[in-house]
Amino acid sequence: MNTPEPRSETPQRPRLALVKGEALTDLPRDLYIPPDALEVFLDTFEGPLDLLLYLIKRQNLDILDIPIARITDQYMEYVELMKEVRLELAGEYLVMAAMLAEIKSRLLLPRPAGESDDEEDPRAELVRRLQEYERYKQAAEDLDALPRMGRDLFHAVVQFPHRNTERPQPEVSLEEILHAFAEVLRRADMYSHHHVQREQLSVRERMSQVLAAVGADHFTPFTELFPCEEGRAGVVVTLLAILELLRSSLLEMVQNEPYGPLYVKSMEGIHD
Amino acid sequence: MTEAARTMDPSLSGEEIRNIVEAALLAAGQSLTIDRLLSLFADQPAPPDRQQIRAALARLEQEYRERGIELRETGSGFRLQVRKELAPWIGKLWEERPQRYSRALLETLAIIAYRQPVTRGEIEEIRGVAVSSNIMKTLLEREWIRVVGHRDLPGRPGLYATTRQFLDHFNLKSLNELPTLAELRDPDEISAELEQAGSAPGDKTGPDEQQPPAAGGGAVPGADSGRTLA
Amino acid sequence: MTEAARTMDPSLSGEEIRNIVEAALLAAGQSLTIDRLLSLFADQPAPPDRQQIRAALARLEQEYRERGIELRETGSGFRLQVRKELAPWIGKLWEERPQRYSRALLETLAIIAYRQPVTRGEIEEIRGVAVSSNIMKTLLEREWIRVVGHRDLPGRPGLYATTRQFLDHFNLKSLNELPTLAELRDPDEISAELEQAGSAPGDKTGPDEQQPPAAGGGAVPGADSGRTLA
Repeated sequence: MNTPEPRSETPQRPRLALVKGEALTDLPRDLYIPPDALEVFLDTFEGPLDLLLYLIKRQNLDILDIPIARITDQYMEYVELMKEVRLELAGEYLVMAAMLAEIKSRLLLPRPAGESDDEEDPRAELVRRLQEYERYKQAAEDLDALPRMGRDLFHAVVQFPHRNTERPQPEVSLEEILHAFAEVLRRADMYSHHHVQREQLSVRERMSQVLAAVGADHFTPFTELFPCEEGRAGVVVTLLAILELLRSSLLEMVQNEPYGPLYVKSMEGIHD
Repeated sequence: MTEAARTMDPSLSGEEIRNIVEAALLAAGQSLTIDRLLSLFADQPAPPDRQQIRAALARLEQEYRERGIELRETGSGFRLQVRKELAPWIGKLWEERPQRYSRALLETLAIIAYRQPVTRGEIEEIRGVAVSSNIMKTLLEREWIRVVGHRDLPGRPGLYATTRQFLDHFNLKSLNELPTLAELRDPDEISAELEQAGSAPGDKTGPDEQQPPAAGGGAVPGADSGRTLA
Repeated sequence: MTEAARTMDPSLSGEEIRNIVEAALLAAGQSLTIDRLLSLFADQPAPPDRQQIRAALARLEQEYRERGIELRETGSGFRLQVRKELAPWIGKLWEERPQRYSRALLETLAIIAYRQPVTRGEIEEIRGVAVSSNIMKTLLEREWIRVVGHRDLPGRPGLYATTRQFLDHFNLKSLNELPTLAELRDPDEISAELEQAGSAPGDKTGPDEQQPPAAGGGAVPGADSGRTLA
């Protein structure tokens, strides 16, 4: 269960099952393995620590009880095989091989009396790294076993057909409009000709109001266009607006008889 | 993987079928047909029949009657959906911050406000560039402008003017209260500042930031003097 | 639009709050925080308080206990999700099999999750091999990890940590809920045992096979487990 192999069901490594059958059981004894299979076999290891853990586990050994000489020999045999098959062999495997060789040699050398206590056991660092790696290897398996969105769990969702799709309207300030207008005028180089006057604006506004008030399909009495509550100034503005509209051919004015009532009508009806 | 399935009785109870149907409708998030629901049980030793699926759906319909969601049959099957009555609350999940209008739109609006009644062609002439139909559509939809007539020209172009809603929105009694450029300040000063603004767009602190608002119209022309117009 | 709101009592009943919370969680299709749920009631004359929202969630949790879905709190808030036990049926709704992740990716992710913040170099040191850029890219793109700072070393390497989305995806409320990491044995003890085991290369029988796990090494989230390494 803890062997690095595995996952024969892993879809991205379809050849693993074959290797599991041949390589993982036979390889340790007579190191023969078909070159293709070796490559796949090596792919199942995540690196030198993983391979080392595998060698230890396979013999059912405690990490603290590594028979360094034997494990080192096995490891070296694998590395030799790798070198034959894969020239691009990762340097990490060779570094580990060197480390193992060093530990082995140090263990084999007789220790000079007196200094043994100060010196750390050469296997300690290797054991520390193996342990450290193994706990995260286990953690990765635990993580993989957690219930996961899209695999074991699914969001519960319902439709929301009555959703109001109206978006809030952007805010605009008056000064933004003024600045926009100033910019237009500046760009159009019309600045000097178009000083905007209050009077002009009120006439323009009244033009819009008159146009909106009169229809194209019927005549509106001229006098109805003058609201009395506005007084003299209002009358002047309205008159100016009507004259401007007549001048722009936007209004039509008729009088059926001399001194009779005046009627206005929007010009657009004529063409319909 | 099918631990639950393995340890389960060959035939499923009504609750189990209801739970699976419920979970399927919620996981799918869209309508499922009865056939589709049946297919979930295809490899079951004793799969439920159509009648049992219908019973599960009826049960769900009943159980959700007092809840926030409801079971509905649509053209493409059955689905669970938010109750209409809850739309005012649930809609808030998607409430967006309003975006900003483009400069082109503001300029178009400004020209209509100050030069009305005006045709689209005239707006384009003043701006020097075409006015996109989208801009006119947006302004019309917002009911800030409307067509008040047509100019007697080929194609009879519509004449645009601002509306009552436009005045209301900006809290104006009439267009007279729109700020004027003269009110803003001396034209030369504006030009000078426009140049400055163009060269230092990041500088937002104008000398008149603290200035009281100009009289009349309630607008605050030029309070935001550092704004880049270019 | 606010028809329901208008005809309703100023303060909402427990059922109404529960229904709105339920509908919101289901309509959103993602985790919602309590604050977000509260905001749905923002313009209510008598909005519920945080306590009432919590009560509604507790009620939902209770009511769904025997159903096909469950309420779960993960990193980004509360969500309603299909129960794990029903995955064998519900998974059939989709043609494609769920994605599997390589051991290299899972180991990298595990080291980041348990050791964060951690540099890529530190990950490589633990794994004994280089971490492929593809793996980091995948984890970043899935938004399971992000760079939270830089170590003050030459090259200023990025420090990686997991995100809320990581917690959401793995059904976790916080890093505390990660499975316990196996303990490391005390280094002194290791040395002592190595001493005992001796340097004879063939000696297989260690005295520590049955020994209980050592204490210590609690530098990791949730290192309180009894699990030991073989």
